[in-house]
Amino acid sequence: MSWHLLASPARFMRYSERIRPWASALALGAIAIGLYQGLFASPADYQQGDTVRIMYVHVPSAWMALFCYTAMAVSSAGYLVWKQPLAEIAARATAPIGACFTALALATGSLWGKPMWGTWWVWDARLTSVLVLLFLYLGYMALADAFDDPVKGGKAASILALVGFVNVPIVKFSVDWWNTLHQPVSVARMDGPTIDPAMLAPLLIMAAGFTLYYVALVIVRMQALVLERRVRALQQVAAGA
Amino acid sequence: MIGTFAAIVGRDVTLAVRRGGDAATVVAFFVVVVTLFPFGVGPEPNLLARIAPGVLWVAALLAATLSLDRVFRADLEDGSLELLALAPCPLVVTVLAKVLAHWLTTGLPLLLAAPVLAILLNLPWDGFEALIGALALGTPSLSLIGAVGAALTLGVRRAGVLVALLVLPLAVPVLTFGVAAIEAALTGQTAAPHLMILSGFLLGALALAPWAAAAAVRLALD
Amino acid sequence: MIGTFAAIVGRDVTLAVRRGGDAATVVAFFVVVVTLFPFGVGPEPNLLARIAPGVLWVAALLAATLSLDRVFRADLEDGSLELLALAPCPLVVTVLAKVLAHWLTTGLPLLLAAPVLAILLNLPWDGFEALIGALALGTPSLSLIGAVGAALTLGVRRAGVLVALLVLPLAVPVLTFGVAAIEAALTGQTAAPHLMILSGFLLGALALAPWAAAAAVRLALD
Amino acid sequence: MTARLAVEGLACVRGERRVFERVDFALGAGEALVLTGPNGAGKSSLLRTLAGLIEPAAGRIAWDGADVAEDPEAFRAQVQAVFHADAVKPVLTVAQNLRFWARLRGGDDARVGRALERLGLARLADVPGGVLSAGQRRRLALARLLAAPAALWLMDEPAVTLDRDAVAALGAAIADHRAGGGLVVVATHGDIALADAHRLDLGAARGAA
Amino acid sequence: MTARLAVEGLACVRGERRVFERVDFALGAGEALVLTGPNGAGKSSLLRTLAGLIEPAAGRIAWDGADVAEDPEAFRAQVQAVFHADAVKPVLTVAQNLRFWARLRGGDDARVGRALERLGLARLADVPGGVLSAGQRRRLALARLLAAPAALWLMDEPAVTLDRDAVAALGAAIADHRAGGGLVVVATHGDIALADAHRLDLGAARGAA
Ligand code: HEM
Ligand SMILES: Nc1ncnc2c1ncn2[C@@H]1O[C@H](COP(=O)(O)OP(=O)(O)OP(=O)(O)O)[C@@H](O)[C@H]1O
Ligand SMILES: Nc1ncnc2c1ncn2[C@@H]1O[C@H](COP(=O)(O)OP(=O)(O)OP(=O)(O)O)[C@@H](O)[C@H]1O
Ligand SMILES: [Mg+2]
Ligand SMILES: [Mg+2]
Repeated sequence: MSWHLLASPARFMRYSERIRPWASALALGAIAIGLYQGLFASPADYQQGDTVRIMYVHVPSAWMALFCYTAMAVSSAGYLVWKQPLAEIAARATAPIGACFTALALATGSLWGKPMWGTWWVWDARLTSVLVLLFLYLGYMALADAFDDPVKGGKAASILALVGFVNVPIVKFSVDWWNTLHQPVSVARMDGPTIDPAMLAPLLIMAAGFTLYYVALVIVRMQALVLERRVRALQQVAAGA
Repeated sequence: MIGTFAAIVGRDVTLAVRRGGDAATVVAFFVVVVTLFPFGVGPEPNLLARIAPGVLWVAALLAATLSLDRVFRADLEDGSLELLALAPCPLVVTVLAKVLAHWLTTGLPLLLAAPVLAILLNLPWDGFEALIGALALGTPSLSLIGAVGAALTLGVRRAGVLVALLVLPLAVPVLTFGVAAIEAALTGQTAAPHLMILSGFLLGALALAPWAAAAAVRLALD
Repeated sequence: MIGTFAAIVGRDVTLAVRRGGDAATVVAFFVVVVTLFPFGVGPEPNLLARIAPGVLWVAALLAATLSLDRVFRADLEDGSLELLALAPCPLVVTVLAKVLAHWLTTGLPLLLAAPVLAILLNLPWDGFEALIGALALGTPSLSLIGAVGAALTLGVRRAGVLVALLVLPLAVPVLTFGVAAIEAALTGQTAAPHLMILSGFLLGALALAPWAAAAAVRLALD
Repeated sequence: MTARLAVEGLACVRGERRVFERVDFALGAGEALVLTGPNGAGKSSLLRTLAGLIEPAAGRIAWDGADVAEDPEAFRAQVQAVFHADAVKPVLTVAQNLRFWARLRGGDDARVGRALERLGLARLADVPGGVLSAGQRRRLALARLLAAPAALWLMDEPAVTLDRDAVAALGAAIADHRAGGGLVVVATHGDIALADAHRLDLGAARGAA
Repeated sequence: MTARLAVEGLACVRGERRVFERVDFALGAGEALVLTGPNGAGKSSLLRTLAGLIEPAAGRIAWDGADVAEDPEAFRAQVQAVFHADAVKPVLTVAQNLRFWARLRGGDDARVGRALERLGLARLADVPGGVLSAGQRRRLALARLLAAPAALWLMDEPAVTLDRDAVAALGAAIADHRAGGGLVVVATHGDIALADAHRLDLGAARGAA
């Protein structure tokens, strides 16, 4: 999606309002189907039994955690380079959503870890880097809100988002670079997925559902931020400043 | 530009040495943190040796994190930072000079103190080479990352928490690989791959951090 | 006088909370230091449990030492300290208020955070009571001792080393008995004698430290 | 009229260097003293000595006839001071900044409000101290004097960075204070004029050059 | 005479608040501009914008016809500034303080010596910055301007806390600078007079009150 298309907040409000209901509806549908298939229709794993079903939440949320950070970094770059205020709003809107997905991935991962590895938590590269990812989200949000001047806050936080992006490839490739308890990539592989299609289908549906959910949510938050900014501008005019 | 760079490094080092608040503290701090452990954990040689790499690295990380904040902030508060930003050289150069000065007054002394402290903690001889190599590669990264955090929080109300929150996630990899390098050496493996990663990290930080920090400093001067 | 005391405590707490530089940082710092250890030392639960009391105490000591410096210094630099010294109440009261505010924003949060971190470090349940008791008695002493160091170094050039040199020898007993209390509890003995010693230490610090700190502040205002 | 503040043979040494010596003066209720002298003459040092921040190398300071060294707290309750530094905390709002100092010396919120009003800061009451301009910060420092009662005002170049309106407001505040029996000691390079004030020139003896 | 410094339609926003807008002026070699206005009018903000510390919300600044945003480093090489803060390090001596700033902009030790001489600080050269009186510190800040060459001087209330001698020295330094083709922009509340200077009043529109 080109930022120029939606460059002005007014135009953004118009287009986004058209996309939002569709995204919400499709997200709900996909998640419903994905959950049904994942939790009831798909086979249990021959090793893991029913605990494997955590996967249908864990994996998509982990993907979304990475996706959201990437989106945030790209928007931040857009803001810093092209001074496009909407890009900063998009990044700000994405941060808490990404943080939630990260937290969800951590929580489901821990839940899964107890039966699989016999412990809630180990300090290995994958888990640690995901925790770092969560801290980065939190740091971004804290920094953006810490300034009295929201414009400054936005700029500072954008710089941080870009710096923190180095962590994304680390999360992604940590399982390849270090041998850890966590299992290596089995879906997005060069030589094709190594996962049973009966599990792959609901997984992908869930992933699509999560993505659409993100789109719907980010639009709502962006609209709120745009409105907030307008209100502040009006207040400023009213205060005669 | 090289003249400017040297001038800033020289001044910051002088200030750190004179003021003490920054330079000698760091070593004192480092020494104290490390020597506190035998008190805190008990003097069992094996246990100390076991935790030595971790203690040394955590202490180094803390020393770096705690000291850079002041370098920028003191200059911001007394008006020096705006004059530095007005100097006819790119702000990145200034930032890099400040980072170098910071490293010279924290990382380097730390590097020199580390072997002594390692003896104190009973670290086996096998680990010394890796310890020094890892610190030599890791401490500059810490200074660089710390500079970004310090600069980003210059304009902020709740600076303190933020610095920790911003810097430490980024510093954790340095810590983990620094420790891993030493432990590899202790268990008879080669520390090389870990040191390679630390070098990669340093190069990455060197390429990114000064720009980010310079941008953040500009923001604070507004 | 009580009004003045309350006003200063209130202000310092507000400032610490607002600025963050001191209050929340300390907890963040404490949490971070403690969580760094699993990274640094490795995640073996037994090892972590073994070093838990030491780590918690060292982290507490560092948090206290590193944070009081700013309280006096910020007020010195912006001219507030001289106005405080001009207030119609003895400077000791002011110093005591500042120490209390410091403890409220460092010692207390630390005390609250300690149990959580102790869980993270796998400290056995037996040690919790002693941990909290020891910290409750020990952290005020650390704030008091820290205040003397901070005040003494206000006017001094080579502050850093001095603070460390002055404060830490005095703080080491707190550390040793604090750890001893926990370890006594862990090995099924009673922590009471250690806690008694910590109380005695606190009383001594309370009687001496504010006067020393007040005298040192006067010196710096000259 | 007997002197409330009496200074005799005062001398000040800073860093092993004698800044001034044999300073004598006496001020009765409602009187003002203007300190002049080149940079480094010792005006600030004298004010800080009067405030009790610097111990005099010689001489005595008496308040209502009693040596202030005997009961410094009682004397300090009578004194308010504005030095070179503004003591404005950037993270507290203007009103919070002022309220703290007022509370410290028994001023109340109504008084704080009036002080802000008088120095033209009422509209900025809820703005954080960090965004004030230099002159606004100085106004806030001066507002402290009005926010709590004190008989003796010590002012070190109070008009620095103030605009014309603020200088006028300051002049009026000083006049009111004196009319109410207050004493004022001001160090200045001449940017503020006081009606029939005593003058003390700390001399060009050891100027900056 | 063509304008060396030309400013068109400059506007400044601080913390989402418009401090000034549509500021235009042009200065040729040897010319001076005096900025006036009540506390909080935006004098300091304008100077900081000229220095490139604040990004203009609108408008452009041109030096010798070229927009300064295109090559900020080249422009900065032409500019020296004295703001409200003195940037004096207490632990360095007066000479060390000055030498650092001079070195940063290609001034040499001889020049540093002359600058100290001229502002009456020569006798204090080896004194640490921390013991200077307020006016001595301000003199040191001003000495920076003389210690290294620059075409444009930006000065924010330079005469604050200076005594009469120092104000005269400052006036003479500015006159010399202008005679040599230098430009000056000064913000002041009237304590410093410049021969045939342009004036810009930042207006009472949004005073402090
Ligand atoms: C708190 C602990 C955990 C965290 C933080 C975590 C994190 C992640 C992340 C970030 C991914 C996405 C990787 C990518 O896109 O390449 C992922 C994928 C995955 N995780 Fe976890 N995980 C945790 C625990 C577990 C456990 C206990 C299991 C099961 C034994 C598990 C199984 C998987 C699987 C099967 C994938 C999909 C791999 C792929 O196909 O790419 N995870 N996890
Ligand atoms: N960082 C900031 N954020 C928001 N507002 C600010 C900031 N700095 C200054 N201001 C506001 O901008 C206005 C202009 O300030 P400026 O310092 O430019 O005034 P000035 O004309 O220099 O005043 P003075 O004569 O008091 O020095 C003031 O009202 C001030 O409160
Ligand atoms: N802490 C100190 N230690 C040693 N000497 C000092 C100290 N503070 C000030 N001085 C010296 O004492 C002298 C008097 O300083 P003081 O600040 O009283 O001057 P002043 O009259 O207020 O000057 P100004 O007009 O510049 O404010 C100066 O020469 C100064 O260098
Ligand atoms: Mg003075
Ligand atoms: Mg100004």
